Amino acid sequence: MSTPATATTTTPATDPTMTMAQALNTALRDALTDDPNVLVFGEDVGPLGGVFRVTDGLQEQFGDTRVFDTPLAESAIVGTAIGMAMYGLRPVVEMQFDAFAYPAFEQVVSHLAKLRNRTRGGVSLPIVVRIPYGGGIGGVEHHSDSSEAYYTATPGLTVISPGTPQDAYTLLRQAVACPDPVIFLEPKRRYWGKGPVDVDDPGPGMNRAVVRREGTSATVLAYGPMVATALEAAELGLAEGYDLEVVDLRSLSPFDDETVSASVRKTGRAVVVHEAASFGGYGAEVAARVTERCFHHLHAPVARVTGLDVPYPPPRLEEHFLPNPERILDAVANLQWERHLEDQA
Amino acid sequence: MSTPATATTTTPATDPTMTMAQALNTALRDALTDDPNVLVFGEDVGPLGGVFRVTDGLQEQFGDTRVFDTPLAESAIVGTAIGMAMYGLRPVVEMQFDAFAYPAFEQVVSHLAKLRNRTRGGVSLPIVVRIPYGGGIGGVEHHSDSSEAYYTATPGLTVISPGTPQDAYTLLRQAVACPDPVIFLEPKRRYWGKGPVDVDDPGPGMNRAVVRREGTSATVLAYGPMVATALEAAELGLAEGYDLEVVDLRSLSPFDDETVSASVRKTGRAVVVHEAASFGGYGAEVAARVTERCFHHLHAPVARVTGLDVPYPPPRLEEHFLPNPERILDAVANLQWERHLEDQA
Amino acid sequence: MTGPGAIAYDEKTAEALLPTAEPLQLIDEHGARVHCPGHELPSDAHLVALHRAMVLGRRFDTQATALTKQGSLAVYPSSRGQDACQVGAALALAPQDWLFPTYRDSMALVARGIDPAEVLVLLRGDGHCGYDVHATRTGPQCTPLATNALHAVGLAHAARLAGDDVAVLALLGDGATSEGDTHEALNVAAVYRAPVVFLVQNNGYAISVPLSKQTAAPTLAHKGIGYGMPGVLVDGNDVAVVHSVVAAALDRARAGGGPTLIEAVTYRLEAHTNADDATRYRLTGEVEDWQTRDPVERSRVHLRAAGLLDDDAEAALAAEGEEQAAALRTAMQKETVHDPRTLFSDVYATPTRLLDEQAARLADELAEDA
Amino acid sequence: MTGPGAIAYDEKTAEALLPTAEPLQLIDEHGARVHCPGHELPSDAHLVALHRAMVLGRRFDTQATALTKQGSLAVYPSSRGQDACQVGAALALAPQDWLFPTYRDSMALVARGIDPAEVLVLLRGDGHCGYDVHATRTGPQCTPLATNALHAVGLAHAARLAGDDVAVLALLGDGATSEGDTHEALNVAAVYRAPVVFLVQNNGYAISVPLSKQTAAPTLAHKGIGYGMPGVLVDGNDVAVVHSVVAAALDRARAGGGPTLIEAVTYRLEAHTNADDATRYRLTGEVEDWQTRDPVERSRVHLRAAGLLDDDAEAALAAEGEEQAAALRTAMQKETVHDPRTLFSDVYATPTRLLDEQAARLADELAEDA
Ligand SMILES: Cc1ncc(C[n+]2csc(CCOP(=O)(O)OP(=O)(O)O)c2C)c(N)n1
Ligand SMILES: Cc1ncc(C[n+]2csc(CCOP(=O)(O)OP(=O)(O)O)c2C)c(N)n1
Ligand SMILES: [Mg+2]
Ligand SMILES: [Mg+2]
Repeated sequence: MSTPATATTTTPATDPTMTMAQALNTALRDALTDDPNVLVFGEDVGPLGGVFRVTDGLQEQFGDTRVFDTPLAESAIVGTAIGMAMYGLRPVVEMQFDAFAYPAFEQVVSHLAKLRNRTRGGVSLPIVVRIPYGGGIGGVEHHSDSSEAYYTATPGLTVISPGTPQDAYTLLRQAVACPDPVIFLEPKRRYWGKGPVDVDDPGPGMNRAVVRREGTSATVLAYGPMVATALEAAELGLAEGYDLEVVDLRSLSPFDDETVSASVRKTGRAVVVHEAASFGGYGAEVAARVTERCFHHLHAPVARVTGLDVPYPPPRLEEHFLPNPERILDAVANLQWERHLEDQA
Repeated sequence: MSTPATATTTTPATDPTMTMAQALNTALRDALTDDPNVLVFGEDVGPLGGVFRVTDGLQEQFGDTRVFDTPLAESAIVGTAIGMAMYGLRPVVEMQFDAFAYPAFEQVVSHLAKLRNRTRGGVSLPIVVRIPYGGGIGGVEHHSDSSEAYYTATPGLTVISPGTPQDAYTLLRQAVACPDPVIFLEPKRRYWGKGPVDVDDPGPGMNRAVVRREGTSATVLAYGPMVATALEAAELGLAEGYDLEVVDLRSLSPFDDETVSASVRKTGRAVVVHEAASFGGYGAEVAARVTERCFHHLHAPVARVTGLDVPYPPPRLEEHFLPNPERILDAVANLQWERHLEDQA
Repeated sequence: MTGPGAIAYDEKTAEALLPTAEPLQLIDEHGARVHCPGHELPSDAHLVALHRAMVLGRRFDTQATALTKQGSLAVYPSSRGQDACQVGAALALAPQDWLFPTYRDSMALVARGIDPAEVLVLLRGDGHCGYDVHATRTGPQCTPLATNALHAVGLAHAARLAGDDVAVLALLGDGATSEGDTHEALNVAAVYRAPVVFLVQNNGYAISVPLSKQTAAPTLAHKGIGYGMPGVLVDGNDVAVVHSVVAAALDRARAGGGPTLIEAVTYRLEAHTNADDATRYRLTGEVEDWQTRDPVERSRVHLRAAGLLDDDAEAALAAEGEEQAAALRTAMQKETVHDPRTLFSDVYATPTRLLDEQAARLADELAEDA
Repeated sequence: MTGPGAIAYDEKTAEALLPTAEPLQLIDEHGARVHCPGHELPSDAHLVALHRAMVLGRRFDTQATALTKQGSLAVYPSSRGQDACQVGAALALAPQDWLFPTYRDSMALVARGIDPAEVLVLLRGDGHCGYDVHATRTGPQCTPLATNALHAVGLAHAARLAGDDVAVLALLGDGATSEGDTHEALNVAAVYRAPVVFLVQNNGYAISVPLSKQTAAPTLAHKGIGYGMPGVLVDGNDVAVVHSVVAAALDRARAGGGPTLIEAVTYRLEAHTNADDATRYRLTGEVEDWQTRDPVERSRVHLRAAGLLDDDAEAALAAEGEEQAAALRTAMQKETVHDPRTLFSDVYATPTRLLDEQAARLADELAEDA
């Protein structure tokens, strides 16, 4: 089923702020304008403009051979995108919701991720698979999955998730330009959040993490929907005496060890946050690699603040499922500060 | 394509040793005998007895309504198993190879894993999905994937992998008896390995890890195909002065923290081993949770010895991809023993 | 030719799997009886019962839409316009039969006798499934498209193995027919000769995508022959023909005749859900056009002409609808208690240690907050 | 009826999508010419070229099987018996056309002109794909069943968008037709009117599973109508009819006529692969029966009768085959160098730091070992 589509598109040009949905829409528009090989297709992306309106107005502007509705078949969407890319096109496809990308899983894992390698570089697949993911929007079951772990565990895929409208624009443009397949995870609960967007800002590069807030007490590692939550925690943390550093991972795979390790070595403590369940979740990788690289700088094990290890709950219970600033601060408070005091003493 | 099917079935009764394939075959036979609701189906499991002969002779013995070939459609195999389980049956289904389970991913993640929860306990799905997994058999592409991370990241699934013929028998019987869906990962390169099997040995319980070899220097955490490799490393390690403890995880999810943490707290060092790629792999979860629980006992970060972060290579290169005893011992050697010597000094 | 790949088949039998050129009808758009070879008009009592269920279904649907506008439901996919499909099909089921519905099929569930408040649990956001699947012999309202079709086939096959007198009905939308799972379900059902009937409610759209962009087939019913099962095309706004054809297919299934694919041509009068903006993709006049073919009205006209419905009966029916609607409003006004502890129940038969730990942590949090 | 869900279609046009009752033939089992309405016998020169390619293909296949027995190949799925399908189809392709084969289609690849040694790279275990996909306009030999069909549709659609004179041929087995991806590919191809042809080589088995357990359809070609595309049934052991029907379908596709589904009834004379034990599931006499219908022999008899082949020509052809086989043996005897560093190349366009680290570690290991 679809979901409230309250995002609308405005011409951005010099508009200093826009919603994330608008930023994505603008990125697609600019990509379609700049490169005639870019195509946008998926379920309901045409006249409807997508259930989240991210493709709003694109078919009207670019015609129905470049922006079009597909039959309702996700494996076909990814599978035909692969064939099109083999012929030189750059498809940007939309999976309507996280859980509805699963029918395409075989095409993603066995072909999309591997074809460059399988053909010894003969075939590149510059394909972007856009997936609105995560919860917090009151969606019924199967509309709020955080499925990033399935993709980050798959070599050959690049997995990106923006946390701000600016990154939504910049990262999507870079994903479209990327010669490799990109799983582009859009935090649907942030579609309507506003922020400044400078379309000319190249950012630090698609595969770099950024420090969103400098701090000294501990590093909070977040991405996508949780970046805003982490920043909120940092603000609230001040009152509790914590000066938190917030790192927005942006590129889930490949991982920017440099930026992350530098931050954790500096603060000596880390919390990784995501909506997905804890067990086997992406946060395990983050915790493991941070520990591998910063073991002797760590005063406490890397903490994980995650969704519960249960299927995503119905809307009326989701607030208990989702990480929030309080849980992040609780985790921070448990980072063995006694030892810190001992050190200081 | 299929793969050498050199396993054959013997009547096991009092046979003190059998291959893992025979042990699995015996487990299925005994399960079919004991419970008329047990069904076995999948691709080529009937007259052919499965490409690995794990279902050899079962159709002959139990008839083609209880053991049968399905059309070639993995989503259908899992999806229909769900419907059958809703009617009271206990399907044990076979996916022919790891990578050929991907077409069933949506049924596994959105239904198999979640249906009990979605129906508030109304629907139980006592289904076993048998998946021969991993490499080392010289298989062409798509025949050697280690796909465990996809399943362990999914709440609601129980994920089991036997490392010995005894466990193959015991765990499969327990999986069939389990009221929840079990992803049963069979290490295909160990199908032909022999070991003693006592069909009456109840073992420690399906969700328990076991210490396969006691030791004091460091804990090697392994499962499925890597248990034998870890034990080999332990033998070789003696010459290098290491007395390794080897823990066979058996139950990937749920995880037996008790057994694992006890071992790591004792040895103070840990290496987790698997064939799957490192990044986002199951070993990340193991490393993260061991660190969370044993941080102050650890002399070094938990090391990961894994397959390379590349698509599974062609047969002639797989030896370089796969973890082996040497790599395990290299990892052990890097567990910051200087500090150990300092402690002793 | 002989051998495993060459199937000997009889051309006549094969042709019989094709649908008729025009959708089958028993009652035409003007409420008049039509002769339909092989299908009988349901009995008077049945026709009245079908009408009653449609009126109540329609009233339920209207109420649910109203509740959604008031913010009581998270989302509501109305089935207004598909009343004849949903009611005709649901009432064709014997009590022991099973139904595998989608999110769209609220009216079918209500017609099956499931408490309307339980039907809305999913859509209100209170739970994933509001009714007892086993007691109602009804699968959960299914959102991942076409996946329910496979569950239906599996259950049907199990019932057949058990020798039980059970048939199964799977509901699908026109859009869902494009999914691989629909194909696998149809194919496996035919190979197993499973006692299952697939009813595709072709309401013209999959959200915004019209059928012409979904398939190039003459009709969806033409898919049947490719699986070796009959494909039947019916007027989905004629409750009599839907009921009669679905009942016949269920009987055939029960008797070991194998599955049937039925396409019911109908129309979704409302937007996809309350959150959808149908003006973006509908043609002008389209809705109005279909409104003139309202299935409830058609049935009413027919019953009135046949002397099976009079003012009194209509008034009584309307009153019954109002009563049900009022009950539903009351039920929906009650704030449901959502115990966060239930988050952890029924993930596994026995909670894992991991879940126990998380439950304890959540309990602490809640205690602190309180 | 009107509206989005009601497709107006012409019954006659729809019926034309159905296959003939008997598989089309141009040359019968005795090598005699058969009249086949709408299809011409290929020219003499073509028939000779087809025969030549079959003889060479058969010799290649025999050599590959022998090499496998000697342990030179990791696995070999022989296409012996399917020679007419593979050669007839491959030679129907124009140079600019694309082919999306499966693991079974070695003969088709050789007939397309790909170096036999490159064809065997996958099966020898040296690499995942031995030939240049773009230069040969041939997708990698595909193991995940039916997945290649979607790549074919996508590429065909892209070619059409570009206005290029390109058609695409997707090869599938009978078993693969049960997969959801086959359905999605057929459906999307028809909706897009993509210039693609689907050739199902119905060789009677999916490993051990006979077609009767794969489908209940009259024939697989009967699936066409359910997608709105012609379903054509041909004798897969008649190279003339396979070639002629595939060529016509490719031309139709190129001209904007949309996709075609072709079922070629044939037989896999060998086991599924060298690792398979076909005695477990074959019927007695089955193989012998099909051996009498050998496609190469049929073509030979026809050409001899037609005066298009004489002893000298046969001897020359045999010699050419031996030469090719000898070259293949020599190529396979050469030990390939497998540089472990290539493990890390082409995972991403630019190697990641993670891969660089692992590559460095592996280099150290190898240096130590050396
Ligand atoms: C596998 C999957 N993909 C996408 C969706 C999102 N979605 C929900 S309803 C819908 C349209 C369904 O159309 P149809 O099958 O005709 O049913 P209708 O809504 O018209 O009853 C879509 C695309 C989904 N629920 N499941
Ligand atoms: C998705 C998938 N499932 C299962 C397999 C394992 N498998 C390899 S070949 C084969 C049989 C294929 O039969 P068919 O399509 O008739 O082709 P044929 O081998 O007869 O040419 C199977 C089941 C696979 N390769 N891919
Ligand atoms: Mg619809
Ligand atoms: Mg076959």
